[in-house]
Amino acid sequence: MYSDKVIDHFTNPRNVGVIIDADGVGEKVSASCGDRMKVFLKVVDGVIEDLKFQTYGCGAAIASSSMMSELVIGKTLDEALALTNDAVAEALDGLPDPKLHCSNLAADALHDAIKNYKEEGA
Amino acid sequence: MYSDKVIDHFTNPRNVGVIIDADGVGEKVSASCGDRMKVFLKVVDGVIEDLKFQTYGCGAAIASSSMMSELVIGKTLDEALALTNDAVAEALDGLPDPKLHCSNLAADALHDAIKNYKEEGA
Amino acid sequence: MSFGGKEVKRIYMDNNATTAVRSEVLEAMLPFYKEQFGNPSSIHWAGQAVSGAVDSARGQVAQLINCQPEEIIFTSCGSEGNALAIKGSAEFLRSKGNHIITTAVEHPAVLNSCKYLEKQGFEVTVLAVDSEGMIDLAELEAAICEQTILISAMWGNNETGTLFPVAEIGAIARKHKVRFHTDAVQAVGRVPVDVQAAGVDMLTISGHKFGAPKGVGALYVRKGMGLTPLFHGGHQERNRRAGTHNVPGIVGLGVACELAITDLAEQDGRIRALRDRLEQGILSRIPEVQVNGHRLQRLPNTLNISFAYIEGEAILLFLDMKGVAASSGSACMSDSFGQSHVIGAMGVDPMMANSNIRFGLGLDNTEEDVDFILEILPEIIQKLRDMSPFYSE
Amino acid sequence: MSFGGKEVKRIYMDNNATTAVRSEVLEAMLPFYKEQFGNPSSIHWAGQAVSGAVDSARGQVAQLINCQPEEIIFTSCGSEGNALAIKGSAEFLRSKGNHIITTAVEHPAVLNSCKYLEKQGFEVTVLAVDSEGMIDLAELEAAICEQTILISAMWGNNETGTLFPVAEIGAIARKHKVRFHTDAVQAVGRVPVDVQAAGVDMLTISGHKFGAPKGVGALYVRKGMGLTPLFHGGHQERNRRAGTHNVPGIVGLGVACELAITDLAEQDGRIRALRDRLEQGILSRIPEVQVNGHRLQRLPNTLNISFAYIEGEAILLFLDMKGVAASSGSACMSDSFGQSHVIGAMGVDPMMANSNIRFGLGLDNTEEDVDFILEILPEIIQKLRDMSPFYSE
Ligand SMILES: Cc1ncc(COP(=O)(O)O)c(C=O)c1O
Ligand SMILES: Cc1ncc(COP(=O)(O)O)c(C=O)c1O
Ligand code: FES
Ligand code: FES
Repeated sequence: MYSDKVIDHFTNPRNVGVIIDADGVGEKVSASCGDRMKVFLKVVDGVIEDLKFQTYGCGAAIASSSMMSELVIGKTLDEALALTNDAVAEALDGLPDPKLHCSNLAADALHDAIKNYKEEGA
Repeated sequence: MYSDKVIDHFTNPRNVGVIIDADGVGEKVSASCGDRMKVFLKVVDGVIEDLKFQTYGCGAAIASSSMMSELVIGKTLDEALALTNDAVAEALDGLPDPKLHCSNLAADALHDAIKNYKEEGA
Repeated sequence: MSFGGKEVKRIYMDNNATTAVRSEVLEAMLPFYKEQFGNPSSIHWAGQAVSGAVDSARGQVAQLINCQPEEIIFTSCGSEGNALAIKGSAEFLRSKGNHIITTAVEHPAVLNSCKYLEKQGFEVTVLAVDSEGMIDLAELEAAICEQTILISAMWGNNETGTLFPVAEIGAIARKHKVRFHTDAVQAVGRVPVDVQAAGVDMLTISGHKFGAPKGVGALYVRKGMGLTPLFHGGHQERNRRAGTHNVPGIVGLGVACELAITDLAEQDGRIRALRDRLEQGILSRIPEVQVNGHRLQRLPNTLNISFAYIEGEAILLFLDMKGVAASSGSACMSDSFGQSHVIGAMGVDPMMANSNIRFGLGLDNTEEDVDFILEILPEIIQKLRDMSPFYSE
Repeated sequence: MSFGGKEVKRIYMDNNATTAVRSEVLEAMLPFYKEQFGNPSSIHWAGQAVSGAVDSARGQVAQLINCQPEEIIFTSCGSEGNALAIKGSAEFLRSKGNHIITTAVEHPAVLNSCKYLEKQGFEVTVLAVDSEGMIDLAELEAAICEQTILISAMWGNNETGTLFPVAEIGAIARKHKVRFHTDAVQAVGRVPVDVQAAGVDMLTISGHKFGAPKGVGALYVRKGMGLTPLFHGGHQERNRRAGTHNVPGIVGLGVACELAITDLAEQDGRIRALRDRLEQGILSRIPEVQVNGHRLQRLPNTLNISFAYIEGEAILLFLDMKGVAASSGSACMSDSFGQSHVIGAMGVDPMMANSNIRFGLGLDNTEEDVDFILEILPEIIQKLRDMSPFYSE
């Protein structure tokens, strides 16, 4: 059902946790399943220097969170804003159809954290 | 499906044929399946001395005809009139439910032949 | 053996009633009973191990009839497929119309589904057939009206083997934008079946008629065609047929479909030749016989033949005693009496109709089988004729 | 194995989803694929050889549930049985009334059949359940009105194992002369089922839940109770279910029913003890867990348990990687999301509801299996909790 990449990221999720003095915090709750993701950002000179997440959700949600974290750490905020749900799913070598919505959690929570960072900073 | 007795009488039917100068001839056509039986009687002193039949019908019909012939040859007309469809079926060790009506052909054709004999004689 | 255990050579010529499961099919099925027994809807190892098998089987069925895998719904038998196609379409399309067209020679699974719908307020036109069991395409087209939502006409007839001109029916259906279902239970595995070429929208398959086990079938439903399900509940088969998948059966059906692709040549060649040898042999050895069905447009394995003056079941019993399994009308009619509705619809003389015997040849039959039947049949027929009040008259 | 082929011990604890076919069952089935392959409706040797086998199987099923053989209709699965019972009764009894009573925790096969009927103009009362998944008998009786034609209430729940008081429901149904159907798909083979003692009029069985193969089931219908069929056509099953008999499947179901009679003691003894060991072990090792379902009135093999702060599928995946097959909600729901309707109806806190895991023990499970799960589960739960935004809060 799941690709090896999904299984890898689900089994050993990267960057799980909390950043106490985060520069931005975002959250997303899935409307379809109630699952939830929280993202904590550390931003230095417009670049995401660190990111941690917490996920309450299915295997696909956890793997998507982990993959998202790998994809954006070290990227600029603009690059991170350009990250789409599809890109996360693709980086995981795809998700089963009924699980595609799970990758939304990751990108949406990230974008929410960036928005929060910009608002805080503004 | 059929008992050994049915198979025996079907395979080697007794008394098949025609009596050219019969004392009574009877016929019965099944309302439910269109099958048909003809009975020829030779009667001496109120006793059925000989009986032959022709049957157009299923295995149960042929076996019932044969069994009926064995049951009544040598019997008086009154005894023959008392022969029921059930008795024929029973003598064959039973018939499958949907084939019970087939035994009717035999007793009915016999009774028709006796009636014909009595009318002719009258 | 029904007759006292006497040892006789057994010749099975009732392949239109059912077939033996083929060795390759059974072999493919066996791992799915005890080792790979999971529920394909489960996400764990036990489920995932078998969901791939169901997918492959779907592909194999789709390839045989030239459709997409998603267009296949697995069912439990041909009767289910026909009921789902006809009742499911009728209910789904009710708002568009209430008229259904079918033919007088359909299998009872189709005719009785239509009768059921009549009681629910649908109108059913039953097309007549000619003496060879063929419908008139002009009559079909003329029967179509504003209210017509479905045509159900079989591919190959189960009693006579008559093949309907499915592609022509498909063209007419398409022209009038009417959904077209065909019961191909007898055709699949015996003649090439291509749902695209034939313009068929729904097509019924039953596994046990061509080497797959009993208890599994399939219904092809063209993409985009809605259907009200018969079984509700789980999400199996894209919500069109709830119920845990019959994994071994489905795997078996897939393999049978794969084998069928290459077997079609044998059906058209060796089996057809055997059938013709049987037919010619009977015609030349026994007087007053009549072949029922279309002379040319006929399943290659089927011979339906009537013997004047005598009755069919008696012939079957004598054949059975000699080890030959054949049938009279369709198997499922064997505990009912009276004349076959198919033979009746063809206007066959009632006495001839009552004595029709169907030989359904299969891959296991040989020339010796045919010759054995040709050897014993004349005697059987004569013995019964000698008993018949009609023959002597 | 879903995870890169690593060799792990496999423990199957999803027997409520499906079971492996038992050796004795498969052995009994095998002769009916290739040697005794006839159609039981055929009158020749090939047919007669198998019609006896179908009869015996009917007797075996009847004996297990204490009914007459003629009261058994063979089907293809539990979903078919439920659809036939509910839709077939509703249509047949429509002139008498249009009201049906069911419960909120039925299998989707029942609930969706009822939903279908609602669209056809029937009224459906869905009885609520309490926090242990139990209905209120007074509420049931109060729901019965003039129009009530059918009560459908399951014997054992497939998600929680909760056992309804079937005999009490039967008594109420009888008192009000309402037909009573019970979905006993999870109960048969696990607890004693006696249709006379329980006053049940119709009862659904699915073979693959207790050692028979997928693709076969049965519906008990009390003598004299009419039913509109789903499949029309042949005269099989006394005109209530057309279609060639799935002979091997039916034979397998018969043997599984025979085995079940003696296995009930093991279910009530060893299996129940293992289940209790698992339950107690989890409760003592992992904080903030909750058992779902009725504490006492419960299938002996079923444990449904929730773990606060985390989500069920993730738990299942980790279990799966360790070779343990369990499930979350019912198998057929696995490609849908959201909360189980059963757990939801019990008013379980949504977060707890999302993490419910069902362990369904079977005859093959051992104490080692249970102990292995008790060893690995705390770590899995902790790992997931450490990831959860709720746990840390
Ligand atoms: C209680 C209950 N009813 C009905 C069903 C449906 O049975 P099947 O999958 O055999 O159609 C199931 C199993 O999924 C069940 O657990
Ligand atoms: C043409 C045709 N349609 C439908 C059926 C019904 O198939 P099944 O017996 O698999 O339900 C049969 C076989 O009996 C058939 O020959
Ligand atoms: S099902 Fe909720 S995130 Fe995957
Ligand atoms: S079926 Fe006609 S007499 Fe038996």
